[in-house]
Amino acid sequence: MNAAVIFWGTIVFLALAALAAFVLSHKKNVSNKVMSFLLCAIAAGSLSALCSTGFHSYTYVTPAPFLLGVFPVTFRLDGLSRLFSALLSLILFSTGLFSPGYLNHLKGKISFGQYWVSFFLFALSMYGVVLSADAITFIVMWEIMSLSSAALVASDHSHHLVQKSALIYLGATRIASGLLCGGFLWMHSLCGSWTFSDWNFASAQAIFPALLIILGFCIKAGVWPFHIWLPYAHPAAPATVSAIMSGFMIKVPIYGLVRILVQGGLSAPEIVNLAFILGSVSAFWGVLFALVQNDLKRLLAYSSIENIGLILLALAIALKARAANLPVVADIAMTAALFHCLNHGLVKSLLFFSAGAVDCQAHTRDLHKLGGLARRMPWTMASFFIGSFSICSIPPLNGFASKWLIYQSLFQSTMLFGSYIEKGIALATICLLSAVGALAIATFVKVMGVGFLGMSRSHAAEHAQEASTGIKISQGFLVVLCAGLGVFASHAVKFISQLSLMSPDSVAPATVEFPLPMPVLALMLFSTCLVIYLVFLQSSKVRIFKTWDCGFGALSTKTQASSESFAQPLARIFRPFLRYETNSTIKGRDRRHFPEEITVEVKIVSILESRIYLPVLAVISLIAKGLAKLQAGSIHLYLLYVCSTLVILLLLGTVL
Amino acid sequence: MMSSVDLSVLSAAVLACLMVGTLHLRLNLWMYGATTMCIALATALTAQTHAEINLICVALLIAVLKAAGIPLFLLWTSEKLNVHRDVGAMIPPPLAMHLSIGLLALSFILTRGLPAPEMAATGWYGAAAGISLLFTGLVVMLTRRLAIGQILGFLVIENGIYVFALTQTLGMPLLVEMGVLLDMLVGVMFSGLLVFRIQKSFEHIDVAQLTSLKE
Amino acid sequence: MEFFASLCAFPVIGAALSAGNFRIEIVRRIVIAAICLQAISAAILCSPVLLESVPILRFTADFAVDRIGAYFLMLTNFVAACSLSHAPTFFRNEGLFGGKVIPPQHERLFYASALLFVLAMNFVFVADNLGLLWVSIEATTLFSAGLVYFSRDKHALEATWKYLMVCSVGIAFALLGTILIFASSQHGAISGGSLNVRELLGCASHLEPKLLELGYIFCLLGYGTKAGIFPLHTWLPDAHSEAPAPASAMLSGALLNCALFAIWRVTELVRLTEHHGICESVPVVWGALTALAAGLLLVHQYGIKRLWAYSSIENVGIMLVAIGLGSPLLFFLQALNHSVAKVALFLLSGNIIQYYKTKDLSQIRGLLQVSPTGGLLFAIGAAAVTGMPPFGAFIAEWLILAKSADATQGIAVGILLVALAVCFVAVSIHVSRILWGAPKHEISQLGGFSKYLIPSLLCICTIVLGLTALPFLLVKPI
Amino acid sequence: MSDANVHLLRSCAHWILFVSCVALVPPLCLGIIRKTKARLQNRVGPPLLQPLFDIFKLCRKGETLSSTMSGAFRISTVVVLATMLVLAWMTPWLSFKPWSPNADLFLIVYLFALARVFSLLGALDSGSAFGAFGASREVTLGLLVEPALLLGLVALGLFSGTSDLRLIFAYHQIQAPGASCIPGIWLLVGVSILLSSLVELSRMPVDDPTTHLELTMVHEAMVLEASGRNLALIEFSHALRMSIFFGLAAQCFVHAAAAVWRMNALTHGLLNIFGICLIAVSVGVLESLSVKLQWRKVPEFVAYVVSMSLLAAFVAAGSGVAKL
Repeated sequence: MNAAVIFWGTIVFLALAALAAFVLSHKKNVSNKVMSFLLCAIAAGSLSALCSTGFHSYTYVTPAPFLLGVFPVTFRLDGLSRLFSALLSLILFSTGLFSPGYLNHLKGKISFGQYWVSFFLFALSMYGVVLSADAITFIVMWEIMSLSSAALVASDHSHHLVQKSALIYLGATRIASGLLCGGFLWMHSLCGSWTFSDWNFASAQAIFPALLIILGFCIKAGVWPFHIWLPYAHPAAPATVSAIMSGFMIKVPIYGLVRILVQGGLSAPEIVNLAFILGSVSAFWGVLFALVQNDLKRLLAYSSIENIGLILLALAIALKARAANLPVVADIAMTAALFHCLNHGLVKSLLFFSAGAVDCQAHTRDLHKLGGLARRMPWTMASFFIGSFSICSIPPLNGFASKWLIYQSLFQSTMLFGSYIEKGIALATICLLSAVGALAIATFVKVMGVGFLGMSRSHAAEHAQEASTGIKISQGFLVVLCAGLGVFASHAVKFISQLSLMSPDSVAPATVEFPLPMPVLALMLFSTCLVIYLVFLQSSKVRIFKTWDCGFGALSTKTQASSESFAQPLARIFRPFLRYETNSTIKGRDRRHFPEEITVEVKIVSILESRIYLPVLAVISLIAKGLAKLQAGSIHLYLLYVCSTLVILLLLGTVL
Repeated sequence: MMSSVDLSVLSAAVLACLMVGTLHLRLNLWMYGATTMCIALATALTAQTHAEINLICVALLIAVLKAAGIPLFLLWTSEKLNVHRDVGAMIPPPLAMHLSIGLLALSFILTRGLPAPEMAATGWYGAAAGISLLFTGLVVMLTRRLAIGQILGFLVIENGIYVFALTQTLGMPLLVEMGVLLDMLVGVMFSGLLVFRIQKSFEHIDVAQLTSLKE
Repeated sequence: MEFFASLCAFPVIGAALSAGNFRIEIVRRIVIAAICLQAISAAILCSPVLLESVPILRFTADFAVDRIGAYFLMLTNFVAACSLSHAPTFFRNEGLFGGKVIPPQHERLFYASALLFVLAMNFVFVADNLGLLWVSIEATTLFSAGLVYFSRDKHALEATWKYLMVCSVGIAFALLGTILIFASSQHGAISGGSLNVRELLGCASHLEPKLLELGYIFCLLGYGTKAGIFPLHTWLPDAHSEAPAPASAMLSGALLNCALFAIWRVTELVRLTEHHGICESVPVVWGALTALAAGLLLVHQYGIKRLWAYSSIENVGIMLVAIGLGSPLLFFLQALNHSVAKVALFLLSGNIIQYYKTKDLSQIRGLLQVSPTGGLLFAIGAAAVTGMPPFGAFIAEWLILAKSADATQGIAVGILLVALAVCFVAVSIHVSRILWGAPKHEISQLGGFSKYLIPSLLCICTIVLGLTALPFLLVKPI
Repeated sequence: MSDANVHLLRSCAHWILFVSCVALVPPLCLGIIRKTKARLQNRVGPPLLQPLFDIFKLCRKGETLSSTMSGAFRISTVVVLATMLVLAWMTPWLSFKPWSPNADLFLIVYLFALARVFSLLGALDSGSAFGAFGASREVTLGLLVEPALLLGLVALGLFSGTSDLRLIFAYHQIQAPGASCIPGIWLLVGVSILLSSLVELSRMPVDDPTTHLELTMVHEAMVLEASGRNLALIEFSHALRMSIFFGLAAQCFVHAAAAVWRMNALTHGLLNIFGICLIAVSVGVLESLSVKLQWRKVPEFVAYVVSMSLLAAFVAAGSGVAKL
């Protein structure tokens, strides 16, 4: 059992599956069940293969006929790639469980043939990226990943908005890969090799390629201020796709950062500080905008931005600590980053699955139309709630464990860093993190309360049914994983920290302890709950009556808090960031006392989009228009171009 | 001192410059014919001084095909389409003429830098004449609006290049020379045919109005 | 003699037969047979160079073919074979789809001039003499003008006239350049001078530098006009969009290569002298700028074939960079991948235009709905031509970028990366609009799979080029 | 008598004492506050343990649930109380406590968050507007107060070189080779914990628990739909939360004092209880003297608290003795 087996087993099987889907799609009978089963089987197979390979690191180079043009495909299977491909396998497996039940409600909207072909290619390319050991393999797989995911985002391409989102995503990801190519080529001209392990970022002139690479990765990961594409792409895509994109694909850049920059020994303070700033800002920015969203999946997308920010922050702390020669802190931060990748991957797919279940049962993702699902879809509610608790890092779930590690690394660096400025920054970051955590709580309490509790706000939500069994199973699977990783965090942390991530071939792998008594805590909480329930509530006489309405008669859903009104006090506080505006108009005779119609409209402007990105695009298209003016159609003009070019060339000839 | 070859090519250049001055197609074509005759003469003289047998036949070919055939063909075309003068140039003809005379002077300056040819009889007079013919041709192509005018300009350019070749390198290998000549003839024939089609579909041959294909 | 026979026989006979008035169906068969035989015989002709390690195969004093020439000869004939064997289907469908019916006479003429055009292009690669090289390039202009002129309407006339005039002036400059090189060879290097490429290469260091440099500049300008480098590209979009699809496929897939090949011949010569500064930095930077300009020009496009014309300009820029880097095989690799993908795209665009009865991009929507196969092939072609992996063009462009990065042409690399990104985004905007959504009016599906036969073959080729070691065999000598 | 038995006895005594404190101190705090307010208003006021009697009374009543409620409502009450009990067990709010596992300060803060989340869900479950008002304000206060609390505890952790509250508040910490500013830090942190507890528990000046206009209320609005045993559990857990906060504040003050005057464990424990009562009294005084802040002004008020604990944290980070 070695890298070759994993490579062939996974990649080739996925390729074959894609081929099968392609062939079947011409007969117009692609069975979602069969395809999902294939997906589950392959994911489970690769997972078991991964587990059976032990801890050694293999490198595998494809033999001569299987080349990418000129270059061999080289793979490296070590702790890092094991971790990520295991996560990918888990997510793919649950997606396979989830798909058949979910895709049914897209019947007629999307062509399943195209969907499955691009889906399998997507899965293949993601495995390829996290297994790749050199720049060529990496960039090839990376581009396939971008193209196939864009195709998946555009699955339902009859809507104009979906097309727009897919194009924005394509553009963003192409810019990212352009920057990456620049960085890779630069590194190649510096180090004369395509293999990541030969690249050394410690040298002074490697700072510029490092900058290009980190920018490219940040764009793909949706880090502030490059996160614009993310809130477009996730709502547009089917839930399965957004689950994988948000759960794994935006972690792939993190993998790249660790594999290339961290293991390449990056220590340039400029880059590290840049990563630190970007990470903390996007953690805050993401959660802040998540708070004021009303589309369920858009909100989840923003929360992904927050979590990616946290991960990047942890990475930056690790690099800082390594540069300051504090290996203990560095190991804690590194473990925190990767553990958070794992947790967020699982949790976010869980949340997107639940959102998808809601979408296909209540036929809407708009929080203004949801509500009261708790009584109709208890399973979905339960899994969504647990996912939300975990992403709010509520103990004893896994979200808390990784958040605690991040806190701990900051705490330690506050104590151990030499300079007072560093201490101060670390403290301020602790403060920021706690604020981010509280905002996340606010956001997800809003979703849970407005989306699932209370009265239904629309007819569709009124008549939603519980999702199908497959969906429930997939959610349950992920819930168990989340809870397990939370309760047995100490083992997970020790395992991850021993994957020797900071430097791939260090002799003594670090060990990070997770001292919190999670199992005891969970046990205590559970048993206390049980006791209290049995002692007090079980035996109490219960009378069902309507909610208190101040004697006005039946409450309507209008009197319930909407998602906007719930978020309003917080949005007010952060008005300058959000450009938060409410303009309310009251119609009616003597408006204050006898209102007939009251409309309140909340406006939130994304400054980056309106102030930076759109103007830049406008400038580019202006240049293009100007250039097109040259093609004016007059042949005399064209001949003049020839003559003037001749003159220019002759002048150049005299110069050179 | 100035050899007779120089004299003939220079007169060709001057004739071409004068040609720019008028819009009368017939006159233009005759003057072009005269220019080309001068060039044929120059070729013959070179052949005689260097006893190059194949230059003789090149000279003959030029005299027959380029100096007589092409002008007659174009003349016939313009008669068929009954266009007798260009509909007007981008810049007024006298100005264009002075421009090309100025360019003639400029070409003397430009070609001074060129190393003296090894074997050809004549020095930079020939080169200057050739370059100035090239310039003149460009001026014609850039200023004339009629399709025929542009063909004429192209022919002048081609003459210039030939003169340059003749005076700098004593003519190119015969095979190449033939190929060039053939290509040029086919080109002129094809563009003449195009001129007919243009007249047929646009009711004019003013190429400055052909601007429908653009961004 | 057998050299001329094996190179000229089939095109000439085919042209003669197709010009003669047989029934059009027979003519179509004759043409396909002729072009395929031509490809085969050319392959047999250069087999020693391709298979055995013969560096150069000399036929006569002025005709010889070396390795790179042989590669290009193969490519050109392959492209021509693909386009011309698709042409009959194309013309048949023209009639079927209720577009205007084409008089058989025009079609015959088209085939005749196309075959002669191919012949001329073949001579570009076997001419071992700069003068003859020039002659054959000029000949390609004349014959291809006949193809552009095909539909005989106002636009076609305008395009043809511009094509003819701009290219002829450019080519005239190239002739001057050739003469200058000839003159430079007379200065002591070779008594009486010579245009023979081998002789010139042999005594490159003795050539008179000033004349040589001048000659290089004029040739670059002249052949550059034919290749469509940025400010000289003006004729290219018009000609490509007005010619019928198979013709534009040949123009873009074969003709541009010929012009660039001519530039390579001269560059190769100048590289050997000690003043080779001009033939390195100038083409590299100019090529990168061309690619960038083409990318920007792609942004606001209205014609489906103009789109691909501009993307051809972009690829010409990249190839020019490869030439400037002095690596013929990278140049060929890029040309190969570009030609294969671009031919597929032009042929498919022909089909699309027949479906929607318009070239206007704003009218073409929902191809995936109208014809999934066509949509898939179109997407593959677009991805391939914009240099996306796993298609061949990616490998070629990556190699070129890497080489120029190692040659410390940092600026060029930067410009190229930007250009590639811009091109991809622009193309993907247009292509996604073509593919997605629903057609604006009912589209009638006509014709069988035959119209997709050649394009799908070519798409498979691009994937093979990207995913197998095929390029490896070519680039090994680098 | 072997010392094993002595040890056993001592731990039993610990447990009994602790459990009785958990049962009695919370109602006592409430009682003291009410008593003080009554006295300051020249009333006799209810007996000190009245809140406890109220809770017993409520437990005898049945509860009324809304028809729109899902299971979440009752579950939330249970979970909140359970969390509070676990917190009471883990947090060193009393100097004499039986054995408890690692009470990491981040864990403690996030356990409070757990309780808050569930109370919010309970409030939102009925779909009544009041619950939602209360919830959205509570969540806002939570955002404001969490950094203050966390930083306060971090400040303590920084100079103790650990994030485990058991060690931070351990008695021997006082004799730690600390700089002179340590009592200052204790004081600062104590005050900031106290003030943030006022916000967290939605008492004056942030919110008036006794007002009758539901729109202005936070906690009372949230529990509007609760009744009977449910209400009893909610009230008790609220009171327990209050006493945990007061206990932490008192601990800080006592440690500040202990850094100056030596004292043994017994006096320490007594001072701790006494401190809690004293804080309750002072809160009562504050509530009867001060007026409720305008809602918009609350962030400013909390800003002071945050800056206070930030200051404490900076000082601690500066003078911190790094232990690992």
